[in-house]
Amino acid sequence: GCGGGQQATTQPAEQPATTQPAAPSTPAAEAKPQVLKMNLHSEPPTADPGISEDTTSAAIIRATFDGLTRVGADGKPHESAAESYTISDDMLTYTFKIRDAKWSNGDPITAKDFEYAWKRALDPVTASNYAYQLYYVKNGEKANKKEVSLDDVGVKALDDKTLEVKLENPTPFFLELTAFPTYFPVNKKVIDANAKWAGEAKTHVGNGPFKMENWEHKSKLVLVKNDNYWDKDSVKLDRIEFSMVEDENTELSMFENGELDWAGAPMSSLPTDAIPALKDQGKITTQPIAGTYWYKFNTEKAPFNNVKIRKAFAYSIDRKSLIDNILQTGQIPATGAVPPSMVLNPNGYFKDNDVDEAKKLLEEGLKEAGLSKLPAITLSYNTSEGHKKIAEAIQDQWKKHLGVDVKLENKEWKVYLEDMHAGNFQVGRMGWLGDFNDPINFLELYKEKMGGNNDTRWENPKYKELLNQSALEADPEKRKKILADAEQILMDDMPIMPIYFYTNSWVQNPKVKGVVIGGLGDVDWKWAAVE
Amino acid sequence: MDNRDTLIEVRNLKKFFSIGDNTLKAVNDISFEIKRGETLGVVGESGCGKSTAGRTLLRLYDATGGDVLFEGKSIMNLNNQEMKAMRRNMQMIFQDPYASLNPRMTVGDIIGEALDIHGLATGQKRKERIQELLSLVSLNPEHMNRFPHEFSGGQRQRIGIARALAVEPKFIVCDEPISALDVSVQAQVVNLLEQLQEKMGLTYMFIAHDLSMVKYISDRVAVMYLGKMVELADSDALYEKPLHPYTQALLSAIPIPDPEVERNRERIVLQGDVPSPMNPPSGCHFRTRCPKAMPECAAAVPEWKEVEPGHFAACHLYN
Amino acid sequence: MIRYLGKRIIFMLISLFLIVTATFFIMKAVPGGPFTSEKNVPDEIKAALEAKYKLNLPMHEQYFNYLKGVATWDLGPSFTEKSSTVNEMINRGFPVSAHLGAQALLLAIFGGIILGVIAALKHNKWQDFSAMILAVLGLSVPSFILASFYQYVFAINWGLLPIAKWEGFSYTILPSLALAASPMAFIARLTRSNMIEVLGQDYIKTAKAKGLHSFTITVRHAIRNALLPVITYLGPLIAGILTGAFVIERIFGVPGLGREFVLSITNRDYTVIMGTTVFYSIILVVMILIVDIAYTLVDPRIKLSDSGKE
Amino acid sequence: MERILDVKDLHVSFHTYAGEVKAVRGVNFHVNRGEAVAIVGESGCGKSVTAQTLMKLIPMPPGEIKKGEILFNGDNLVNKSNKQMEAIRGKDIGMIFQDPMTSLNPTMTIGNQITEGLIKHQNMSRSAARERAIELLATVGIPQPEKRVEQYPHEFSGGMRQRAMIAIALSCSPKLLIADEPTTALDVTIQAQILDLMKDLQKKTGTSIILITHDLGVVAEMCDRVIVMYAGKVIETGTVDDIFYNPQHPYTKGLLRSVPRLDLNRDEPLTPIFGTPPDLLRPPVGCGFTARCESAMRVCQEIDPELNEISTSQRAACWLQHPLAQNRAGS
Amino acid sequence: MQQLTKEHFEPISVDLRQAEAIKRPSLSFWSDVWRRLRMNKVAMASMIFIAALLVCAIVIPLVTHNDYFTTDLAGKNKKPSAEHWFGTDDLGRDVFVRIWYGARISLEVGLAAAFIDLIIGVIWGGIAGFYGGRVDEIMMRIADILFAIPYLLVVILLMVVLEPGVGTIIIALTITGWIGMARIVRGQMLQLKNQEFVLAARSLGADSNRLIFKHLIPNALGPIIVTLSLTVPSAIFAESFLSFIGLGVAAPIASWGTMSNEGLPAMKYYPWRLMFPAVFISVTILAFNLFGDGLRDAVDPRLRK
Ligand SMILES: Nc1ncnc2c1ncn2[C@@H]1O[C@H](COP(=O)(O)OP(=O)(O)OP(=O)(O)O)[C@@H](O)[C@H]1O
Ligand SMILES: Nc1ncnc2c1ncn2[C@@H]1O[C@H](COP(=O)(O)OP(=O)(O)OP(=O)(O)O)[C@@H](O)[C@H]1O
Ligand SMILES: [Mg+2]
Ligand SMILES: [Mg+2]
Repeated sequence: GCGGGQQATTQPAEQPATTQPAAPSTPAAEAKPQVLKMNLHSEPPTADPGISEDTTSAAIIRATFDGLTRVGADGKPHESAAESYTISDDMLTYTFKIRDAKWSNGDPITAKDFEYAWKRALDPVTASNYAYQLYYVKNGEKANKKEVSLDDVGVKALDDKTLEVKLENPTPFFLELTAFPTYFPVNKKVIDANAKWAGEAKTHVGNGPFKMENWEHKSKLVLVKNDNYWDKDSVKLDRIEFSMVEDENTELSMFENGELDWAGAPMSSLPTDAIPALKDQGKITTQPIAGTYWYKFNTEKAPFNNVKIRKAFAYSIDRKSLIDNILQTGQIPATGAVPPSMVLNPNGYFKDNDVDEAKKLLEEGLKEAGLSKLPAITLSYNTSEGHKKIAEAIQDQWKKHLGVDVKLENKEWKVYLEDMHAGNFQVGRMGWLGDFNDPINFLELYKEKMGGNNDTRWENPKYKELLNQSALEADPEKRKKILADAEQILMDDMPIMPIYFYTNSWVQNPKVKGVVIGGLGDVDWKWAAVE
Repeated sequence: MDNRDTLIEVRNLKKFFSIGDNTLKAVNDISFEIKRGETLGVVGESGCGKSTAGRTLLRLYDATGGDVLFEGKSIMNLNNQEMKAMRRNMQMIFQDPYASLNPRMTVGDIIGEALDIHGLATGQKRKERIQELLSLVSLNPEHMNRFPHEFSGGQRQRIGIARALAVEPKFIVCDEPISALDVSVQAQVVNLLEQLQEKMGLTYMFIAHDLSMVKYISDRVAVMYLGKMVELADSDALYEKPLHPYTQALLSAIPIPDPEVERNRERIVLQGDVPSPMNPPSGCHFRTRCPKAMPECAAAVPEWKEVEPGHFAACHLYN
Repeated sequence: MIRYLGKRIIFMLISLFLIVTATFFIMKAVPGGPFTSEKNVPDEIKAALEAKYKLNLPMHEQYFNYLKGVATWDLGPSFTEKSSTVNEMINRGFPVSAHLGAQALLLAIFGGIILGVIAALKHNKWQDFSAMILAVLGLSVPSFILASFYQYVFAINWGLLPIAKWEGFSYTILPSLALAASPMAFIARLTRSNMIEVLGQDYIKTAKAKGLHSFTITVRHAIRNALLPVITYLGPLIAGILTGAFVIERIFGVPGLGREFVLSITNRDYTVIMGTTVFYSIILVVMILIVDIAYTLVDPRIKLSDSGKE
Repeated sequence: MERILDVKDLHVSFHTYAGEVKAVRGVNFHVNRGEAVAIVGESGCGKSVTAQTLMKLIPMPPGEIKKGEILFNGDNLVNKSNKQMEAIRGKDIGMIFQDPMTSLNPTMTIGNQITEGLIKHQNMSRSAARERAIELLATVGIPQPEKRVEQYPHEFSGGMRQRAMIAIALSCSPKLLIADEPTTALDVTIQAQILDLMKDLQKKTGTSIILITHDLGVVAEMCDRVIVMYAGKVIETGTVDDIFYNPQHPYTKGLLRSVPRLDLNRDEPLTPIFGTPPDLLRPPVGCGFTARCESAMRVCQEIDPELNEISTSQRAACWLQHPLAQNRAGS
Repeated sequence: MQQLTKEHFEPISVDLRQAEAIKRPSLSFWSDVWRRLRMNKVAMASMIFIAALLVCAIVIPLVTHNDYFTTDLAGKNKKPSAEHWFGTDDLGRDVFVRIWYGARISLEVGLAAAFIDLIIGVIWGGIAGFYGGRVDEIMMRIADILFAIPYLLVVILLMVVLEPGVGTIIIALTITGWIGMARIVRGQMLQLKNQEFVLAARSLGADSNRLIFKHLIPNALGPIIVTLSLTVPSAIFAESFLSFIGLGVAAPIASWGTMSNEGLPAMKYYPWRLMFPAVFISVTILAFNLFGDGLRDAVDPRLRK
């Protein structure tokens, strides 16, 4: 999750948006091969589902592999490689029936391929960053941490066509997870034959709607329709040609020159300065995604060890104007931590741009802290034009609204991360993109004081208690209430100051239809078409 | 003349340069002495090692071998401090009046540098001393704030002389002090050098390739060829009765500014070029151009010996 | 000659060793590692990752392993690009960077020399001033602005050339132009001042006295001598250009080695950092040697020997 | 006698930062066929500029021929275009420069430097030109010319380089050879070789020679006539005997006196000419030598004397030649 | 022609001193340089431009009613107008004022970096070239090695060690910046150290320090000045890169380099945001180069007449 210098993670999500349903294929479309020209922004680090961890890789993998389920245009997981499934009453055992289908090299797809793939991802030797996605499977975590043998992991091919999965806890979103790359099958024969199978088009074997035809590293990647795919009739595109141009201005220029069918999210972004013009031309498409951009306070360092001062700072920001003038792509002002797609309290927890309240709070806070005037504050962000602009604008707002002198400080991404994790900051920018579509994914971050992603040094026993409670609560409504209470605490103590909820925006060739983009920003071209 | 004591004694002085993998024997085993108040002329073709000999003698180059005694004291083993003190005794005037004056320093600073280094005078005294030196070499003392480029060649050479005189040396190596000057100006400088010698009892080693000038100024003259000394004698003796074939050729090659003489003159025109000092011929270095070369010239290096009283030569003809 | 080369090569190896060592320890001293990320992974996974890439070994062992890798030219796997080894990345990226670099270099050298020669021949005339203003502009406009400007004018406005990507000759023109600007300007200035100096030399007068045409004199007598100092400047320049230019590669989407240099550092992709540095250093020291040898070819006076050259 | 070259009232200036340097200020002289003429004078008096102007080799700008005629075989070179000059340079007029160390291109073989002119002027093929170059090197006394043509200047000694220069200058058998201090940079023994060689060649080919030097010994040895220059002007001309035995201009006299002779005694001081030549940036009014002249008169400071005929062969520009000054000439 | 009389032929005594009088006015080295420089119109124009730039950078921020940090989101990306001479940027800040604040940083960094490069490069190159041989070999190899270590890495390390700011930028710029200067100075030293005036000073007993700093380096000024005029632009560019990484001055103040970086993506839409800083950089660098060339000519004694 990110907004930062690094790639976002993606996962199946609810409520994906599609670019209009694809029209049924017409004879005219068949006459000419349908080719989609995309830009990947950067070289996909891998095309191996087991070790993929970034948006770009995930996009390619989603195109060339097929999970047990696949998230459709409606945002719901549908059976895909699995023909059907059954769920035990305790919701702890899933049994999938694998569809008769073939790998792109003609090998049959069996339940064993799934078992192998999952165990491989959990095997510490594989060192998969995203192995934790499989922790929901029984003993998944333990096996990954070498506490038990891989044989004890709760996934088993009962026969060639039946896969039985045992879970650690009842996990309501497990079906969705099976549409996530880490859960995708891999072909053992291929891997055994060549450990570097996923690095070249020639040796890459998948079971998805497309197969890899050509991969010139750093330069281009070509996918073509996979005739061995079980649902090949739904696949309209004959080819997807990816270029790899990092520069966003160049990408947009290529789009405007007709060399690309798409520019901007989710692989890349649109240059901010181009947005007003694009908006004027009505070309831009914007879609919210599950992510929050926030500033973190170091709650152990003065003056932000005082909650009122923290609140004053948070309330005094004019989020709307930032969005309208700087971000410009329909982001939503964030007055809570959890993004709208999984919202707990649609009204937010405080008022945007509440300068009067902020001033009052600041005064009280200062009194409490025994200060007459705030010393200069340092606001940190990681090096990037976008973060810089927001920081500059907020700096000016704080100066205007609270009369505070704010120094800006930017750092190289990894240095920044180390400093944040080490508490080496006063106020620092961060963001979070959901790994899955549940508020817990956001709230969990601040559960433990020294938790890996907390950074704020904030801890609240009540908050912790509520989160623990929510894990045991089976009733979704009650659970939501508990989580909302927790979010209320978070916003009362204000260790983080939410700024906006992310959106994805892009421009596209109007002829392109049927591209599915999930609520977490994941893209699927299975149903795409160029008319 | 002989009652004068020896000021400088040079013993088997050698200076080799290594160029890549080769050794260039620029000065190869020369020995001579210079008496107090005397002028020793050194002549020889370009590249024969005259300047190198002069510089090595002053320890501007580190000698490869041999010794130089100043008033009986070896200067080769002095440490930095002692050497600095010794520099007050021995100075040098350089060949090129254009290259030997730092173009970015005023004349005053160029001369004053010597005073600064040895702490001889500061402030007003320094200024007075500089002006005194300028007058001594017949330059206008008011010119001390000017830059070398504002002076003519002869004047510049006089600045160089003033610089050398600033430390009141006893011995000066004049390395072709006049060859870069016009004929009409050369005499100015030579006269000045003579006057100064008389006034201050200076001792000169006068390097030049203009033999007429060397004869005029020197008491004794040494002839060098390819790093070796081939002849050394009183100047009159040398010019009247040169022993070494090279000296003979050299003398006969001097063009005489008199058409009548020139028309009737028999000259020894040497054949061939000066061999590369990198690999000189075996035996006597001169044998390849020598009109009187004999077989033994190739075999052995001729001995440096006193052929007549006070007249040294290194040639197989006199063995 | 052989002895000289032997000595130079030993020096080169010592330099390389020092570069590798210094880079290794600086790299380790820099905060953040390849697995530092916004979403902290559990410690166990981190440990597994480190074990996989042998980052759990003591520093000196990592260092010796690395030296061994360099010696056997096995630079290890990339941390971020899981499908590639560093050797593969260099093998892929270098030809592209070298192609682009070679073109830019040719342009810079020929363009720079022509500009410089014209300026010198027309010393203090308008041709001289325009050539030098052009040259100073080349030095004063950063390459990223130039690159975007070319894109805007030649590709977007006039549609003459492709905007980006690397798929054929027409794709190489704009990046080469952008990359060549600054060295071209530098070479032009250098050539000009050398040319002016050479044109004042006596042998030019000799050539004129032979009745040669001034063009012949320029080409046969002046340029060659004027280029000697330019050659010394070429060593580091060639190394720098051949191994890629990050900004240009990024803007034009060129799959070269220059991006690797920068990205590996921001990603703390240790093996790639070391690999590209070693590679760059090798090219650098080899180029310096080649330039020294080339110098002796152009200038017959100079012999390859230790003290003969300055 | 046929005049191969006739220079009339030549004025040459250089435009520099500091102003106009009037390097040559009205020079008149001529050269007959087959004759060797010396130009002598102090450094900076305009010898080289005059010589180079003859071939129009002075850099323009900053140089400029302000006035005058250069009649070569009756043709005025001043009006010739660069292209026309290229056809004359090297072919009809050859030139040898002062410093053999810098006058040859260090990066080109000696052979190529000789053949260039041959190919250009004689339309020779490359191989024929090479043959000829070898012959020429042999003529100027370079041993093993076949091997030497392939060598570079730095592999030659100073004397050999100067011989190579002579070979270049003579390659197309020019009618006039201008030698600008050809031996100043060389040693006496080598100088003797070169002068011998030049004399020999002149005898064989009948070429006219202008020899520039400030070494009066060389003049005495080589030349028939002498032109003495001072501060951009010719102040005296005559045969060698005239100049050496009957000099008229105080400068010429001073020049002759200041040269030490081998028979000079050490106790007698030399007689230099005091002072320095005038700055040609601001050429003096009147005679340029006035400030250094022991017999200067008031008129010298005001009016520049013209060349007066002393005898059929000798002319001098000095007020002492004026009838009104005759009585003072001796004093 | 004037009638000549007997009086004209009266002898005059020649004061020999007078014959040697130097007719030109006495000028110290630098005043002579200045005199020659003044005659070079291009160099003078450049110098005046640079001086004007410095004055403006100091004065304009003091007198204008706009400031460099106040954002006006509603008034962003405005075209140049009477109110905002150079338009506004994407946060509605006045580009004109930002240019002058930027000038302060860019000029300060450019000049300071050039100055420090000069000092280190001259000392390093001077010593290497003067002593030659093994000392030279080792010193120049050290420079080569430093040159080959990835710069970005060094900069990131620096960022951790030092506080960001102009000082840090200058340190980062000079870590490797001096190498070029050292190379040039070394080459000059090798050429100059065999000149006779050096030998002359040596024969007077001058020590190495004196030789290097009083005799050799002043004579290498020409190439040093030219190198220096190339150092200024590279420092100005490098500053924007370093600021971007986080080493430099903190936003919202921005150098010219940073402003052009930010303006670049807006080239198509709001060209003034790129144009003004880019033009200022180019013209300034042009001025530095032309001035450097002029100064080089002016300090070269060979060209002096
Ligand atoms: N620093 C040096 N390094 C290498 N070789 C040198 C050096 N100085 C002089 N030589 C060589 O030593 C030899 C003697 O040179 P030196 O300067 O002493 O000759 P010279 O007799 O003074 O000649 P000239 O009359 O031209 O001044 C020459 O071959 C010269 O090339
Ligand atoms: N290119 C030039 N620019 C300016 N002045 C010049 C130029 N060439 C020559 N001069 C000036 O013209 C004058 C005559 O110079 P010239 O070279 O003819 O003297 P010279 O008699 O040949 O002296 P030397 O004996 O030193 O060769 C000198 O004052 C010189 O400074
Ligand atoms: Mg010498
Ligand atoms: Mg001359």
